[in-house]
Amino acid sequence: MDQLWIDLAAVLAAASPLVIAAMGETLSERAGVINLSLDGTMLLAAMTGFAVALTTGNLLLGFAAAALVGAAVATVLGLFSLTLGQSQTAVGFVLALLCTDLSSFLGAPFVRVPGPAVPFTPIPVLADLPVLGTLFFRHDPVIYASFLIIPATAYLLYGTRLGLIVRALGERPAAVYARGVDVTRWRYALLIAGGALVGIAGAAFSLDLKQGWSYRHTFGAGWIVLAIVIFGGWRPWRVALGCYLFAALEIVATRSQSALPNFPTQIIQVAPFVLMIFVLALVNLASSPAAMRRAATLPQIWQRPLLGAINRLRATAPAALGQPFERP
Amino acid sequence: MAVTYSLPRMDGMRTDRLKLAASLTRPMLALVAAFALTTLALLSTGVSPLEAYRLVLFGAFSTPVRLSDMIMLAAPLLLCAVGLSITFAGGLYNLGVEGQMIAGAIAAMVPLRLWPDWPPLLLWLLAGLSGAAGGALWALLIGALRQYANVSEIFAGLGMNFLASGLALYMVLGPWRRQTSASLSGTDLLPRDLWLPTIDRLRLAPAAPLIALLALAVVWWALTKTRWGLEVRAVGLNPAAAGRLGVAAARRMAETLAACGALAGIAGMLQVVAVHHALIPNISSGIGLLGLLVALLARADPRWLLPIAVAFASFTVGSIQLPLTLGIDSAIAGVLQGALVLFALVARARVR
Amino acid sequence: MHIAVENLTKRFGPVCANDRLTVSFAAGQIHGVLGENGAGKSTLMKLLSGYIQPDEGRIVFNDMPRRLRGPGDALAAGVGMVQQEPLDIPAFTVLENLLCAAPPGVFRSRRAAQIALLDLAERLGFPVDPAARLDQLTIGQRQQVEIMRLLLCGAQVLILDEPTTGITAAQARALFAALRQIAAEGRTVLFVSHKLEEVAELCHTVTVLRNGQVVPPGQLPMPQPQEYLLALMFGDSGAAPPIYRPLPAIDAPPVWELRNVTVRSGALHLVDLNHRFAAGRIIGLAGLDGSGQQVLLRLLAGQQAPDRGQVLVNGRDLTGAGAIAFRQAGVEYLPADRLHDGMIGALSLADHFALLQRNGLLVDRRRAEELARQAIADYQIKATPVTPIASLSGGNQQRAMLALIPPTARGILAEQPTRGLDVASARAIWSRLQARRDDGCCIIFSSPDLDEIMEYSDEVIVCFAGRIGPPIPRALLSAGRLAELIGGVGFDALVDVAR
Amino acid sequence: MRNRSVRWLVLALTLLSLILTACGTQPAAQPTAAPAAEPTTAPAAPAEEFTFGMVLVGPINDGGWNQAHYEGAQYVVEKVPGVKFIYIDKVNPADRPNVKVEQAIEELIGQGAKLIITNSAEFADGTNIAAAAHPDVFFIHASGDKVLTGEAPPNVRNLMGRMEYGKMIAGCAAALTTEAGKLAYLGPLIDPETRRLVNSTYLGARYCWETYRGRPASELAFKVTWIGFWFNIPGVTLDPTKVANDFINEGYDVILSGIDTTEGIVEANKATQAGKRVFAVPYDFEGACAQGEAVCLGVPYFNWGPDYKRLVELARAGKWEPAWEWTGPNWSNINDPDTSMIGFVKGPALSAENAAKLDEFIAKLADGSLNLFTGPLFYQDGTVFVPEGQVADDKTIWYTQQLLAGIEGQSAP
Repeated sequence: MDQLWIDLAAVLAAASPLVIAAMGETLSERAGVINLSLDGTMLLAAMTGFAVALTTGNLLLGFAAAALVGAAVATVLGLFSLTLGQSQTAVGFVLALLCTDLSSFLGAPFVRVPGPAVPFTPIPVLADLPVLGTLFFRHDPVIYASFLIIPATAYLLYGTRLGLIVRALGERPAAVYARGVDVTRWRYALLIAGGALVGIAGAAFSLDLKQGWSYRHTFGAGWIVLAIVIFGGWRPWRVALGCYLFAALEIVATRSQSALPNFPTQIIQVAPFVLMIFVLALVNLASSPAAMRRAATLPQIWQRPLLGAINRLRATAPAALGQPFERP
Repeated sequence: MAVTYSLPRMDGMRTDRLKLAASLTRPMLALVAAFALTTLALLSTGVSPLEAYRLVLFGAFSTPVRLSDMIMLAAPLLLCAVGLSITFAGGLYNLGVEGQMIAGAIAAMVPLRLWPDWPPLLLWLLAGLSGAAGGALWALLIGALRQYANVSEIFAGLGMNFLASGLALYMVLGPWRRQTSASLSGTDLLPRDLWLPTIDRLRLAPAAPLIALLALAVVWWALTKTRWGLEVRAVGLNPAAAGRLGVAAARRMAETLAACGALAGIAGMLQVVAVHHALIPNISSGIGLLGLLVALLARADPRWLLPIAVAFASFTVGSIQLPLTLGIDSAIAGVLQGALVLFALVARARVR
Repeated sequence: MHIAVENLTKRFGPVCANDRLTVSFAAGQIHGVLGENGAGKSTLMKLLSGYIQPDEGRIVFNDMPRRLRGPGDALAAGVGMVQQEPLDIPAFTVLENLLCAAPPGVFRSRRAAQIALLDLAERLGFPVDPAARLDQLTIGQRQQVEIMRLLLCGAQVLILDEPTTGITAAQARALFAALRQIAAEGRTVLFVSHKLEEVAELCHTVTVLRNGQVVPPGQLPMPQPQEYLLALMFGDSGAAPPIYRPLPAIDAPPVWELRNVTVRSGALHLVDLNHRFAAGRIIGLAGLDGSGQQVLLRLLAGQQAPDRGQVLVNGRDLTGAGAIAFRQAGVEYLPADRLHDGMIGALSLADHFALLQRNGLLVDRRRAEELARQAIADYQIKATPVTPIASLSGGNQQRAMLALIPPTARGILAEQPTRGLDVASARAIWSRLQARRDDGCCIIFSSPDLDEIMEYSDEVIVCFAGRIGPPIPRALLSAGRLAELIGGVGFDALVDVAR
Repeated sequence: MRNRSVRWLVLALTLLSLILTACGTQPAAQPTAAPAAEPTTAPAAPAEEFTFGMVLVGPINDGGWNQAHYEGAQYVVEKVPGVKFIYIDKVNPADRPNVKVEQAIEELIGQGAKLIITNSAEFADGTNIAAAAHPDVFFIHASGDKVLTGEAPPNVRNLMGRMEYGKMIAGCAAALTTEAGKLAYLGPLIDPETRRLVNSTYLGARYCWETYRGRPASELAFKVTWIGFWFNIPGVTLDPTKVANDFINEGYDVILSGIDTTEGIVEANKATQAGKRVFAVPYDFEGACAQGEAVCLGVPYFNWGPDYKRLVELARAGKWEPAWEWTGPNWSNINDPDTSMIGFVKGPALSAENAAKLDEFIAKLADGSLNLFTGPLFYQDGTVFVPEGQVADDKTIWYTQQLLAGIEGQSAP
């Protein structure tokens, strides 16, 4: 049993950068902007955060620099898409590649150099609780932050007036404009805030979970986060759950090697993304009109739970996601 | 993304000098901005940017071998970019091109491993067909996910990329692994006589660039002259309206994906029989993504694919000189390529 | 609040939508603003509520000139506008929608907002559930919510743009009562409409717009003789009496035939439809938004397959064959949103004709350009064969769309065929459609504009809450009766009689 | 109109590159075609500079395999006058996706290299191809065996160190220290070399477990997880950071590294700081303990310098013959930088008591009184590796087919 708690705690820890980045992306997508540059941003921020922390010897400065990089890339994306009206997808994609190469180029001197790391800081008293202590209170500040940011994001989106504006920006910006809100400025603000979180997530890799810097250090994490946000239906708790599932699957990949003597377990790494797309496709298929029509012919006893499950799994994207805002 | 084709002009010559000047200024500004950003990065490493640019921009032309290395990189790059220009015309972001290349490479390996004793010519043909089919199939899966399961082609494509690299890892570590070892470095080399005829001193397989150029010509012709091409463009611009006018929109989209996948698959096949002579996990080597940049910069107009693909391939090959001569990382080529596309996007923006 | 405009001018390209308007609206009254489509009513209201800015002239609230840079400015100054389709957030609940970006200090808490809302709803006679999601409500209910939101956010002037379009008769009555109450409380109501009866019933004053100008200058007190107002609205050219023509008996097989068709679309169930749509008729589909017209059109266009029953086109069973097969059988579908669903903005007319080619590997560009030139001449389209469609005006786009209908078409389905067109363009479009009818086409169109339905239909089909009424010959129908039917009054009886 | 902007862009680019070409074609471009005179005829005058090049699979500062090679080359530059060293590192499909070994070698030869060292088993084919194309250049393929199998051109030599001894010492140190009796081995890819190194580690561990700790072999858990390559390639290999963490979470308290990089010791160090007690034995590079002094039991390392110096001098003198060399430690002082190919530095985490036992173990290996490759030894599937009473010869060890019985992990026979 203890092994289970230890493993779960490891999952919670391993997912922390993903959680932070996914919350950032959730914020900007909720406001209607897709930040497709995530993978590149995270790499560039991870590199910058590590380099700054290494040269200044100050971890906080490292995280600040990473946040700044994330915010800066988001600003560029905003400038090109929100102000200059280019496709968010195209700009985001190009930025993803550009930042990846920029991180490789500028980060060359820091490759595999030992550097500072976020210290382990168990929370006194709480850390000694049975089970709970292991799960939640024997980590470091970055991981605690990843725990806190989930309810914080959920509260922001669903519990505050600010959240109403954020969600409305992604659903119907024209209505927000009619209420006297500067849509573009607000979208910038959320995109940049989300970008800063993505940057911090990058630094969480290089300064904490995967200490140091190497080529494409966090490679693929950004794309996975993008998929998780969709998988999570743009709802913070579900998105977080997606991150934890992903981390759990990764542990399976390393664990299963001895158990499967003739199976190359390396390929299990690709499974989470594929699985996510697969589940997404299944849910979409199940909620298609044709499938709904078929479901309606089922006996009542089956219909209710089935439709309920589909509805719960279904993820509706913010209605104005990725669309440019034109004044009505 | 709006892919716009200029239509043949019937209203005579344009002599509007102001417009000409304006159309010149914007790309020049984009160019300057891209180089400014790259220069900034270069300056941060303390090397002479001019020296670095000299190597990146023409390093690939300095010796015959480098030139042929560039050609061998430009060939699959052009194939991918040509394929992507079809999907762009059809209004799709085929981010799955990397996976299609991998799928093509794996499929191409099948006949080569099954019947290594057959006449090479037949085998190459089979490998090409099977590679194209593999890539097309991989692309059609994206189309199916988009069409029936409402998954955006961007994420379906990314998912299929992951799946393809998983498959490649499996083949390399599993059924096709080297004798008594399990390394991700790749399968055993193909028998020498199955390599595409190669000029050894140059590592140049002339068939590769020829295939790419042929693909370019066919696709250019198909997109601009045929009814199919017009229909594809119409679907890309407005699928609903094209459907109303009697174009089978869903079908055309599937066809563009399949065509792109087939070309990417052939690119993967070339990586196997002409470049690596084995299946390696990273057989696509990021060429597909680079192809997306090429296609974005060419704005899906086939005429500009060749010069841009050659330019980008030569940056990549030329940049290998950087770590050797200046001790800096070669990724600066990617920075330059990305910056060019990024600022070119802006140069096209309508300022509001 | 007293509001006025002085010499207000707004141009869109060459069109002067508002031409030196000077008029003022006193507080505590309901002011009607009348005018036909395109007279400049909407422009004036958008100027007053900050959505657009004037080129010349000024807007004065309580004797203070104001510059409105956006709707937020207008609302802060006390002017709120209810759009035809309320600008709310469908995914939100009523309460969330109320709280979203509310001016600071208006609602101290969620609870306070809910109490204020229920209180106001009680006063105005609007039933409302604060926890209901807006996308589950009818347009009429959403309009009520929007009115209450604006009032709670401090609107002293309420502008309503064609508020009775798309709502039930009962909702309209409730709306009028509420507006009277609002005016009685000292606020100003601007009621924009082109329906004389409504203005006559509700308003204290009326302002008539024609061609962007106020005629005669200034407000008129109500009541006014109806003929006088009509003359002001339409000038001398208008009010040409519609020509009724007897419907010829037709032997040809019907263009469409529906046999026991049942179809589901979202919340709508169209059950057991049996209809024959004869050639040589123009059939108008009337009904509130989302009553079933759209589904019927999609069904007839082959875009939606029925769950049960058969759809026959020209006597051939095409059930479930898909839109392309319907098109090949001679069915043409003209969507309301021309650039969104109808044509490809970046392509030219010649390209569109090329797209219609079905033979050969290559595009026959010469033939396409020839056809385009022909169409330009025939339909008086202001364009060259190679001008991108997007750069054409709305009227020319609609003409181009008509020109693209192949001569072999037997049935034309037109969704709001004159949406957004000026009067002259609309007439031109209708004369083309009538010519098609006379050539033996069956034309089915939907329109939210009852006047248009009354003027151009040979037969009218009323849709109500997902039920499709029997075709009624135009000659047997009056405007008042049609309005009742749309609201469901006497609809059951009509269906029973038909049976 | 949009096309026009592209057109201008391309035109401007072409122009710019033309200008740059015109400005500075001369210096860098050195024809790859073989230089006219020299090679094989030995240039006796040491005044003339001799250039040797190295193609490395990973970065030169990886704290492991590649850094060891790089330091070896630096040793040569220090000790031999008139020698110039050039290199290309990170030659692998992940770091340089479009560069092949042949191409990298080509570039080095273009810069004047007369001797090329390639340092990865993966480079075997590429090295042979390049060697065939440049018969006038000498090649050392480190860790390869193509000379032994007869597939290599005559200008190629193979060189490898007998790390088996280093690994045995490492295993012994681990077995002496472990409290849980659970040793984890962070494996690279599976091939004969890595199998024999894992087996050696296990043999050393088992011997010391039984001999010095007096516990039965059945109580010693020894697990290998292979990441799939010499170092982490994101998305391709398993992530060694995660694998190491997983070992720790499963209760393994010594992580022995077999990969080129240092994730094992870094994670062990992190876990120890987080209150656990985990030790590590890094690999390859003498200075690898620096990544986590507090948990380092010691490091078995390669000292390529002396052999490279010898071979560079040989090449310079033109006295080159194909050879397959497998160099052992200098048993009189395994840490002698000028003579011993294989060494072991004890780490700060090794207790004095255990250090003494380890020295005893090393002494037994040195005087030949202990040969751990003595039968009976069995493979995982029960087949015989070394029959009872026999001692495995070099070829049997070199071509180890499977992991030994008692080891948990994939063998990929």
